[in-house]
Amino acid sequence: MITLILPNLSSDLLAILPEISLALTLVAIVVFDLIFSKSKRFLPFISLVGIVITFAFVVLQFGDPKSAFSVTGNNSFLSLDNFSSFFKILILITTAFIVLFSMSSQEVNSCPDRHGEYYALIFGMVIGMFFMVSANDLILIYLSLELLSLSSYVLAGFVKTSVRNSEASLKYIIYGSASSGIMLFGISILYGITGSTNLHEINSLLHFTAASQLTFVMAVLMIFAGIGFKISIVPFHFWTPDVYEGAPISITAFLSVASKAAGFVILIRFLKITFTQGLDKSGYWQMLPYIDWQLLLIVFSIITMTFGNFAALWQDNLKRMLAYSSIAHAGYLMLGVAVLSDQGLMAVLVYFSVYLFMNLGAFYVVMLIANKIDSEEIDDYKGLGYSLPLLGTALGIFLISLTGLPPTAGFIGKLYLFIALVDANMITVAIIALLNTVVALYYYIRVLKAMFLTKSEKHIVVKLSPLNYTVLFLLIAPVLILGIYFTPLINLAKESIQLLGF
Amino acid sequence: MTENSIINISLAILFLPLLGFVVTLLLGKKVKSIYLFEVFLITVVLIASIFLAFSKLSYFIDDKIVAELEWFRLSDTLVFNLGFLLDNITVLMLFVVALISALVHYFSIAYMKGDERYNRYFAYLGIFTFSMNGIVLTNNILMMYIFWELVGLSSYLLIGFWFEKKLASDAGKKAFLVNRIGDIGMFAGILILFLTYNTFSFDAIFQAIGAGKLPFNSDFWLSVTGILLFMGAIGKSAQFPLHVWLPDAMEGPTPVSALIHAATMVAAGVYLTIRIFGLLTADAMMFIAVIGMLSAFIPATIALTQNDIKKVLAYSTVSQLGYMVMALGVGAYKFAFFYLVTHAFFKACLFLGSGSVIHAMHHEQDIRNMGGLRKKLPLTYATFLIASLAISGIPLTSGFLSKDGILASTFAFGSLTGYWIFAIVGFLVALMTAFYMFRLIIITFHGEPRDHHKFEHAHESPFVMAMPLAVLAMLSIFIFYTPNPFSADQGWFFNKWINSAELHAPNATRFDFMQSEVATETEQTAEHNSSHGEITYSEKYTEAMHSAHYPAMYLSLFVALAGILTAFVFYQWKKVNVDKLANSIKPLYNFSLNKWYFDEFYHKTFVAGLLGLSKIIAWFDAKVVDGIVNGSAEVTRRLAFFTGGFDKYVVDGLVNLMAYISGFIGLIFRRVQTGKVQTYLVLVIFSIIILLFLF
Amino acid sequence: MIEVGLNHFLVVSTLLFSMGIYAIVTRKNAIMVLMGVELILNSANINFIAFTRFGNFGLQGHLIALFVIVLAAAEAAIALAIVLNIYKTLSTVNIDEVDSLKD
Amino acid sequence: MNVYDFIFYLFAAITVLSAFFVVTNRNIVYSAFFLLFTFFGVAGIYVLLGADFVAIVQLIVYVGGILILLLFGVMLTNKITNVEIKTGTINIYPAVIGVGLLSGALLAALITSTWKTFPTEAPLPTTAALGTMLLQEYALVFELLGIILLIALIGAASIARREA
Repeated sequence: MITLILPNLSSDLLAILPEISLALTLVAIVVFDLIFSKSKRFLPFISLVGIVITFAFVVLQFGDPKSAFSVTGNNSFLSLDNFSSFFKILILITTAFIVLFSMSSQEVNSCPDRHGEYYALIFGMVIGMFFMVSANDLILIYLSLELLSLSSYVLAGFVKTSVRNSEASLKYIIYGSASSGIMLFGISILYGITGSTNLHEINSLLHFTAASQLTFVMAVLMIFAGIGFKISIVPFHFWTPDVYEGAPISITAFLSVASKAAGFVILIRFLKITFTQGLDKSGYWQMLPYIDWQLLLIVFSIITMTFGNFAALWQDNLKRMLAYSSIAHAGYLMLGVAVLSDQGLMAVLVYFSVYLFMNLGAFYVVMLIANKIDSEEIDDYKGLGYSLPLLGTALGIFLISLTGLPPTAGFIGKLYLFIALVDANMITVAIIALLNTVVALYYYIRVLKAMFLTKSEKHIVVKLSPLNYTVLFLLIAPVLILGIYFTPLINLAKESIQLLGF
Repeated sequence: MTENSIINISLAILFLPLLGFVVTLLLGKKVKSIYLFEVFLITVVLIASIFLAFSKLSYFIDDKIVAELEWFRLSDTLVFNLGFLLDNITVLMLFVVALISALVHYFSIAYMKGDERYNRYFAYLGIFTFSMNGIVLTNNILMMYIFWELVGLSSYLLIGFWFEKKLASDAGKKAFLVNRIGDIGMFAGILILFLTYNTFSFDAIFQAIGAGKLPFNSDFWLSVTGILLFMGAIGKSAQFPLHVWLPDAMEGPTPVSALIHAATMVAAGVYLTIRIFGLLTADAMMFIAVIGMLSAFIPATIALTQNDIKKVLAYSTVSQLGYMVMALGVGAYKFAFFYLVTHAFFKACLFLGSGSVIHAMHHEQDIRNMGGLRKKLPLTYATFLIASLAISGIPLTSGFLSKDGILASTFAFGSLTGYWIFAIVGFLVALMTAFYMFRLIIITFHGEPRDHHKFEHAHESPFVMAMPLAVLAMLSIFIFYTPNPFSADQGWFFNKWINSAELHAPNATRFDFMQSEVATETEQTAEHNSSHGEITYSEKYTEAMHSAHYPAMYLSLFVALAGILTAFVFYQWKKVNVDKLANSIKPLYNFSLNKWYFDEFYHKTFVAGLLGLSKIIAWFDAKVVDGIVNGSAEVTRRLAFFTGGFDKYVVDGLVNLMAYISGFIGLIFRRVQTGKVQTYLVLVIFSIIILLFLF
Repeated sequence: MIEVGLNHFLVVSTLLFSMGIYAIVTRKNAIMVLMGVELILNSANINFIAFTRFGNFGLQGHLIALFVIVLAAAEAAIALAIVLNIYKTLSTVNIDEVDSLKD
Repeated sequence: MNVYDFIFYLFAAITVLSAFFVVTNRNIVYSAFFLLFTFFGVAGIYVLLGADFVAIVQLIVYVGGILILLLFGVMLTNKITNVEIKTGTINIYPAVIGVGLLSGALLAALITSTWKTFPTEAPLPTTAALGTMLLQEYALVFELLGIILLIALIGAASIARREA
């Protein structure tokens, strides 16, 4: 006689409605692709419908934190808290944009007969991210991370005939499978130390462990290697520039925003749930001994942002430059985590929300221009500000925002980050980060200079469709509006920093 | 009329120019006549500001209207607000800005005709007006700083408007850089205030000071804070020793000079000092007075010998701003503002008049090539003359009323504290002012034309240019300020509209005559009625002012007339050979002509210092870095750059050096990006090992 | 000789892991690299099962090992597809020759 | 040394030695062949550890699936006429140093640490219990694996199939 260990299966299934609807959309895409193989142009719309429905489910869940698929007590597989809902919303917004990007991407449209796979794999990535942001169990984290990775390996090489695409794909899968292998080994050590893979359980078991510090650090570092690969922090970042440059732009944009967001959620959940003992009076996390966590994170973040910024200085390919800049941004985000407080967490949320729009925007403009001139070299952008004033100005706005200058949203992101740092008395770190933004200014300005201060005989005309205008507007508007009126975002972020079971 | 509608009107006044900026900039290329939209908007702003001033002064004359809106909140105690503060000074200042801005808009319609970036120009005027209104309206120092920078930016755009001219773009850059020096001080001051009081709001800061909370708990730091904040004013109001940018800024279009460098932006520094007057201690005021005195004196001596019509006016502006600052330093708060307003009108009139002359002479600015223009430009001449009389302080003009007040205050200050130097310098400068203004008039408008070709083609300006001149000249007459042409005391402007300053600095740190023990009975009740601060003018001070009034008046009248007379003797009747005189005091003359060698001094000291530093760096670069990099082409290029002209180096050198260093680091970083994925993985393994040993 | 215990198994898994890493970073042939990845996954699996056995952690470790095996199969399938694709476009499977994307 | 120990050393030797040949042999077909022994050895170790079901799965999936896949890969990417299918190596020296240090650190970490251990009991058959767990506690993970396999299928087919 089998005893029912999952007594509340129905409520658990209700709790994962967003994930279910994503999976159903995936299936719908595959089936539609098989049956109506002549009408592939409907696929993006099916995807968008799926995204909207999922979005509705996520929003309904917001504000009602609960755990699902629990075996005993609060040791559940999924934590459906506001924190995860917040990131799910970000991921869905990004996905919607990526679908819209893909509709006008020349790279994607060059393989019309594989659109079914394309959108199916995008949904594979989204499902992976959804599980990542709410996963509460190391094994679930590992598997969902792999789901995300497997889909993105394929998508990075989507245009099979393109050498760049294929190379990106190969490098990505080799680097990725090695990293995840190392991470799995780390997980196995942690499992050996505690006997559990559930984050909460590990936390309580770690209080009584006799494991040596070396073992513990080893396990943590190995797991960090896997997470660091996903969020591309130095020294686990090496794949980023090559893959970002090689992959189709729409996928690069997706990787640089959504996949990074999901990685950060894992990092934060892993740190906060597994390794904290509690909060002190002023809201800072008290970490378990063994490792100087804060120092570790600060070292990671400072190396990351410095490396990203300095390496970006030398790039002549805009996509590659944006890749390095996204590494640098990962460094800033990491600083928010390194504060080890809820305030720092809020800074991360705010930063991510604005990073989403500005980074996607930059990639979108690059894509529209690349569609026409088939190049991402900064040299080919000379005089574009005159021949394509709208796109030039838009790119200008996004780059200024990425730099973090007012009155754009990027400034707000940085502002909250620095406030969190200063509040935590990490003045030196804040100064280093500030100096870094100065370095960042150089390479962003370089693009603006090429576009607006150099003349070129070439006159390029890019015809934009109404869809392009709409997407561009949808991206610029938040960058400008959030730069001035950001209270709702702050409030939302404030509501979303609470992790379940903490 | 409610407070709400007042606030709504001021919101409109603030944002309409911004709307004009955006629309004009965006549609500038497509719609040729879009500038009319900007002109229309500024007219609306002008009407609104008149209406606002009227309502405020009629219905809410004793009220301070404050509107605040939460901008963002960091924690429960740390709230950043956006806010307006409307008192009488605010609305008057708004009116001045709106009026002059509108007149400059009209004037520019004709003056800038045919410029290829015509619409762009009006757009810039719009953003400038917006930023200036922002400075005037704000109730907290952070917002003020933001608008302060915006004003700096828009003035940079306007000065360098003809950026094809190297001088113009250099002047824009210089203005921007010099201003930045002052702004650093101001920013430091703001930081001190914020660290101490956790707020940016003027009122809250004043209240806290009144309650005895001081920065670092010391009077000394309160003085320092005041001086630091005042440094912003030194930059923006072109006070000594940062005055060097203003004359150069004359490279911009002349209407811009009238708007920015005569009436509004440079006055922003004075306005800032007025706003923070409440927290100034005696030491800080002394500092301000000395700066003001120097700024009044030095440029006045320079203006004596300049031959460029706009340069003369520029130096005179610095000098008159020095008056205002000095007035604030000696405690004549109301007169400082009064002079700010009157000076704005007649100096704008002078600048626009000079614009009219330059326009008529086909962009000739050297007065030695002018002469006799009186016949060709009668209206310009008449208005120029009225404004000159005003600036010289001849009775029946607004200048007489206000300048006389300042001189009387320095007199009173001398009698109260024994520092007579301010009064002496004040009268000296008044003498020089009258002299150089009339020198300008005589050489330009009187006598025989020197350049006949240009003279023949000169013609009176069209209506849109003449009208602003007439309006401004009219406003230089006493009747708009007071019924009594000899004293402002009974006038509505001085007596009713401007309130006395509220003082908040601790009693012990103030000048004796400003301490509150000697406040009179009535003023004490006034203190109880209003929740804020207390009134400055003690009985002692009033008395001193009173007794200083008549002597000062006669004396100032005398020096003004003496100055004018000398000018006539020198240039009209030619009784004295000017060249000979100049020759006989050659060193002094050259000293003045070359602007006290300020630019050269700065070049010799700062630039030479930087050059020396650069040589050291270059040496280091050659010996050490070169050895490492092994003579790459990059370094050779840099070296050539280092030894090259230092003019470029001052501005770009440090930036380039930093870029070079960063680039070098970047070069090392990119070495690891070999493109071979297995190499990357080896690096990852080594990183893990290193991290393992670190933690 | 000491009785065979947890440590013995851990030594085996560590050696397997190290050799997997070695294969990944040194072998030119992409398929060899994939073999290295399989070795790493196997070593982690040995860990899981050994810990389960000696720590008395229930059957969780076995399940994890099963999941990892399934995942390894999925990964190998995709990786081989990608390698074949590279072979089609570049006629080589030597990873060190695939380095056109670099600084 | 009892039988259990002997079996352990046997399997451990098979695993480690064949793995060593896998990573050092220059002929890739031989490497693949030795990989077979490694997988067998690992399966044997699983049995020793009382994981009967996992051992079976290891044999079926790894030997029957993954290894065949890898061999197919080898053949498809080499001209079949090549008698010796050799491949070179790169990064030998840094790799030896790095891997040496890493494995040294790992060994130190794993051996010096005190683990939670209990006396081992006689192993029980695990298949039924695993099946129950898989569909009860781990239902979610099970479903997720389904999606992963679907994605792997779509992805691999998408890349490998001939362009229309």
